[in-house]
Amino acid sequence: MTSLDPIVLFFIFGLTAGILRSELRLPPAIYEGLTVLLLISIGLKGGIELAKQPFAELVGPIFTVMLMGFLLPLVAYPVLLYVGRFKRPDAASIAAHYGSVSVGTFAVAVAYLSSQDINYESYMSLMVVILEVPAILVGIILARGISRETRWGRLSHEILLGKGVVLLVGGMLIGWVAGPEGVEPIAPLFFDLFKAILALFLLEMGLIAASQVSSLRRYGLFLVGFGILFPLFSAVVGGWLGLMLGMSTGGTMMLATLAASGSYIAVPAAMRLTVPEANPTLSISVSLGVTFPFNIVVGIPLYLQFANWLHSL
Amino acid sequence: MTSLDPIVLFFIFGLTAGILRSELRLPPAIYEGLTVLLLISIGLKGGIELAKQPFAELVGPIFTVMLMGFLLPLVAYPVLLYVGRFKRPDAASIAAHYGSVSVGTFAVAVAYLSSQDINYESYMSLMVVILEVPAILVGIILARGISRETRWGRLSHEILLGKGVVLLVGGMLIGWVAGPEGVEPIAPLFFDLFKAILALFLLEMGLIAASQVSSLRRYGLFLVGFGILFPLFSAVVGGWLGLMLGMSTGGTMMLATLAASGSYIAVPAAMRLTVPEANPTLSISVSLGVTFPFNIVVGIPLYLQFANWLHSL
Amino acid sequence: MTSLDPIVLFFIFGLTAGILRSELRLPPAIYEGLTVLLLISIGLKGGIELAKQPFAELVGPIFTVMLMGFLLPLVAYPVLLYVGRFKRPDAASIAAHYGSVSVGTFAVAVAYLSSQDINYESYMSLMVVILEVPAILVGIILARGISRETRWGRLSHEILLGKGVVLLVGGMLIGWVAGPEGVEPIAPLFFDLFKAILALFLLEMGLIAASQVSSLRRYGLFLVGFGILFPLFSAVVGGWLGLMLGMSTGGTMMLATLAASGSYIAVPAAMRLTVPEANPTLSISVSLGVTFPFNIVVGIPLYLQFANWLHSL
Amino acid sequence: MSTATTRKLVTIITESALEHNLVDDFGRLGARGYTITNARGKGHRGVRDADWSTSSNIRVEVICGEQVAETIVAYLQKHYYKDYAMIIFMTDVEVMRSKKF
Amino acid sequence: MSTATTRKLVTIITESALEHNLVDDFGRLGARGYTITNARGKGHRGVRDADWSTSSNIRVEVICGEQVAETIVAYLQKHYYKDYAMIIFMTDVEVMRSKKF
Amino acid sequence: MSTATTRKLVTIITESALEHNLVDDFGRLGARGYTITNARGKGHRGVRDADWSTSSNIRVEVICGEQVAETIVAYLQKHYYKDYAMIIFMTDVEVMRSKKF
Ligand SMILES: Nc1ncnc2c1ncn2[C@@H]1O[C@H](COP(=O)(O)O)[C@@H](O)[C@H]1O
Ligand SMILES: Nc1ncnc2c1ncn2[C@@H]1O[C@H](COP(=O)(O)O)[C@@H](O)[C@H]1O
Ligand SMILES: Nc1ncnc2c1ncn2[C@@H]1O[C@H](COP(=O)(O)O)[C@@H](O)[C@H]1O
Ligand code: NA
Ligand code: NA
Ligand code: NA
Repeated sequence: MTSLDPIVLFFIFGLTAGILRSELRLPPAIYEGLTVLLLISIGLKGGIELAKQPFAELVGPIFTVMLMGFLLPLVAYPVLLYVGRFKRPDAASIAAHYGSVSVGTFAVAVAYLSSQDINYESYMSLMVVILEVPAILVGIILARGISRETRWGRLSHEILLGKGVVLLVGGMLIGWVAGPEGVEPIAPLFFDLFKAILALFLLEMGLIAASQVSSLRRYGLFLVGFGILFPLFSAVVGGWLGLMLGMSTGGTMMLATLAASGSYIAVPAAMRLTVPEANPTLSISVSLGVTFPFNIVVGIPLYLQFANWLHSL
Repeated sequence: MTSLDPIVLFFIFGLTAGILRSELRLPPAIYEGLTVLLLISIGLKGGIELAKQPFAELVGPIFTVMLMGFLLPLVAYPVLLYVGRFKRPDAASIAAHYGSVSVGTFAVAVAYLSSQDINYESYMSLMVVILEVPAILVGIILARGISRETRWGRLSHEILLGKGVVLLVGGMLIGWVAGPEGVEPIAPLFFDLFKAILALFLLEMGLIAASQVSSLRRYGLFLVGFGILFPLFSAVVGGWLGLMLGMSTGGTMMLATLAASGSYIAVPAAMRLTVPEANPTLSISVSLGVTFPFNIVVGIPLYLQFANWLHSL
Repeated sequence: MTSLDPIVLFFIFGLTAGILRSELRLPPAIYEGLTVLLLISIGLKGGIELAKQPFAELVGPIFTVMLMGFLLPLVAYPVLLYVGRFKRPDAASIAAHYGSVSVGTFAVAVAYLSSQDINYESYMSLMVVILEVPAILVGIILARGISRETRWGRLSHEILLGKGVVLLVGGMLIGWVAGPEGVEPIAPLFFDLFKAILALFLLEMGLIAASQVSSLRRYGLFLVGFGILFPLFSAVVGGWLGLMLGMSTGGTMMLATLAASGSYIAVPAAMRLTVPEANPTLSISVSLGVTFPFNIVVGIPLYLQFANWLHSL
Repeated sequence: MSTATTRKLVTIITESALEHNLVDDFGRLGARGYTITNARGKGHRGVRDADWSTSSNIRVEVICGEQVAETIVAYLQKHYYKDYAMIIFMTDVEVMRSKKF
Repeated sequence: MSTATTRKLVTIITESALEHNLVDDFGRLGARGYTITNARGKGHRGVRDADWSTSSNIRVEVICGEQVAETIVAYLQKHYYKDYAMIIFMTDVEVMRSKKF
Repeated sequence: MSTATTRKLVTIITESALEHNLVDDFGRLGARGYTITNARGKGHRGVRDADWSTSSNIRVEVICGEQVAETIVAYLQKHYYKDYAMIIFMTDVEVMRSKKF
């Protein structure tokens, strides 16, 4: 059972300490350092595997996943606007968060599959990168139309050269060039410590998620429901796409997880600057305070069962 | 001999560099990160062991150790007030430091016993947590009586949900739930790197201790004597209690060490807010500038000899 | 080939991300923490080896290397002054940088030789320490003569008790006292993670080096040429001295590398305070923006070939 | 700049340990906001260099009306001046959107 | 101190997310320099405690002539006041080497 | 607020490398205290973004009497203005417990 996995326990520990209003916080520099290590590790792993892959096989998945990144926010938007009765910019901004992905959730899924010895398609870290872009574009256009005011050049620079994308891509390239043997001398940090680093990262994420709970209370039940139900819907879409693409069970589960996860770093930053009239507290509190915990504790094992079920059809 | 242990050498290195007025300092974020790692490691280790323990066996030790935490400051207080001629709040505050414990000292004792392959009772990390509380209460009451002004609610929140207690308790619970096998994936960071992390931590502690030396000079010889002799007295009390409780040699040594160590994080913070008229420099300089170095370099091996001697009676 | 070494790839990754103006940066506390770890690791390694060495054998190398540290800036100075047409303080300051050494370059050389299983004289980390001093003295005297205004006492305190020297010397002493077995409990951090820590360090160095490129553009081609050609000249001097001293191939390569590397921490700090009229951007941009990348990517393997060639004569 | 009005800027430099207390106090005493940065320094209680948790400072700014400023200063003087490292200074500032303060 | 002249010190406390934008703006609007420190605080948009990347503040100081000060304040009010946590206050300061500002 | 008196607040923004020197200077020149925060910024000597050790700034505040303020400003101008990134500005502040400054 996943909830006994110490990594998840660290998250629950942080969440509990945060809700009890403990003073515990990791220093921001440490939290950032852990993020850097996780992103490089994931990149390296992906890169090593990618080297074994014929490039042509990537075209289909890349195209499909990109499409998914465009479509999911387009589904979320009307729900938020008409059912949730959010203002247009808020609905657009929240929708954008759910079209993108959370690297923390991806890392937990990686650890979960590895602890169960389940393989998945090696290009998955590439998909994380690819999913960063479309949702942000859709979010901006939903909020303002194709406005002249948006500085597209600067925006694309900020997305494509943001910390997350750069570290993932850099890690992948290094893994790809150096190969499994070349990476061995640095494996003790990037691979052997991966799960412990992820555990510390989740401790802090739990503390941060807890700090979102009070904002959630203010914005009512709809957001909580949306933060659980929309990921479940997205997971079905992602899992089904995985099956269509002929992915393995592990890959299907991964794509479901990516679909179900919501961004809490790249998208909030981009939205703050491009759609400033959207209230940032709304989107972050649901993405970080509801969906992230849900995916870590309940979602990931569920998506694996779902993938198993899909493949047994 | 312990003084050749590289961990202790790191402390002496830091102390020397500090006394020579080197510019060397670890960044505060790194120092805090090391502290977090040490506290979680100690908690995890304790929790794993605790799972093997019938709970009923804990009642006696918990009760006795709590009593020790109340009594030690009550012994220290008159000595400081009448022999040391300190003002009442200062005497109370210093006394409180010595009723509590230093996690750094505990960590060195853990490393020392493990390097000598000596076992100790698994509930020892729990004792560290338990000793945080009583000394602070006694300190406040000694300084002001049972004053209405003290915000007891807020105070207990700050003690019980302070970083130290939360990380130790959280680590213990995770270790307890996950068990030895569950913890294995995160062992490379929390167990394999334990001694090296402790070494870095002690390097910084040495630098900090050295910065207390100049304050000590101002407050004279009495404090230095107290900072060495009172811990020796406490160690005798702790060791004797360990023997009475039927502890192993390792456990006896551990309890002597806990008794002998003085707080330099939780108690100073609590005293600053509850007994502000006490001069914080006095208590920190003796606890950090005298007792901590003494325990690390001389005390810990001594307390082991003492425990051996007690058990040979 | 070295350029496939993942450590070098991390540097190139950082350099590229920086040139593309990515937002990526390691938090300063993390970068400082990595530096501390590298310096202690190098010191420990050196100290363990040094314990095996009869002290008398060190006298010749120490003396020779110190002389090298005095002479190299004396060669660089007239070139900078008359060919480069720099102002006197600028020429003196740049010259001082090249008489000293870069610990980062040394660390990469250590990793490079270890990955090729090539041994080198154990006293090399001592040489890093020794080379910190003479270049700074020469730089100051070149800039101002033996001025009364220079606070020599304070200056020597700052050089000899600066972070770099203290950590290297402290690590060496601990390694020397504790010996190979004593150091074993802390090896997982200081030795097993060495290359991965170096990789992260180089990632940040790449980002920093990239930020120097724009300053370089302003100061023209001469600096770029100097930053490549002078190290090559120095490497020849260093390698030849290594041969004269009867060093092994590895040692010869190491001395060439030390000679070829330029300081970017200790010397800039010392020059800023003692020769403030020198423009610090000039010296840092050439040392960090030209020489460091050149040595990491091209120089180190070249100096090994050179050492091999010298020994085959 | 027709909307500019004069308000008091109260700056407090004191021990980090007091941060929670001060924030509570401000709320009770009528300040609508505050800004805090970390600092180090020296004064009558010696060097506070942020090297050790008990020796770091905070620099607190509160913009408010004269009335509230006087209340805050009096309160801090009464409750903290004796036992804590603390200085307070005040100056007039022009603010925009004066209703915010 | 014969060289002292009066200039305006404009202090802006706002969201870190705006740092790049502000720096660009200053250049265009005629400021010769600026100084930034990290901060946390509370105001009408709630507590901004720097705990999470979107909730940290910066404290920006610009010294400039009255003209430029007015331009900057007007620009910031127009472009950022509605959607971002931001306060601005101004005061007169004596500067040395007045040509620098 | 009967105890309020006017003093000078001298603010210096300069290179971190000077911190030790300035602290020494203040002692000699008669200041009773100082407060320092880390900063980044831009001025005549370009962007100083704290990204690399030689490019970080400090923001130093000294509260003192007019006499000492003039001495400090004159001293800093003479010794550091030419070779270091540095600006100084001054303003009047009301202080409590005036004997402290
Ligand atoms: N004259 C001064 N100028 C600037 N800051 C001061 C001054 N005196 C004290 N401070 C600051 O206020 C803190 C507390 O002052 P004190 O209570 O005098 O120790 C010091 O640590 C300094 O940061
Ligand atoms: N009255 C005040 N005094 C000092 N700082 C304030 C005040 N009001 C707001 N601030 C600061 O300005 C930021 C933005 O303010 P606001 O737009 O009101 O949320 C806050 O996070 C505080 O750091
Ligand atoms: N006009 C200005 N407003 C605010 N800060 C400034 C200004 N000019 C310079 N500074 C600050 O003072 C430092 C040194 O200035 P400078 O000597 O002009 O390079 C800069 O890095 C900025 O932090
Ligand atoms: Na998604
Ligand atoms: Na004790
Ligand atoms: Na050199």
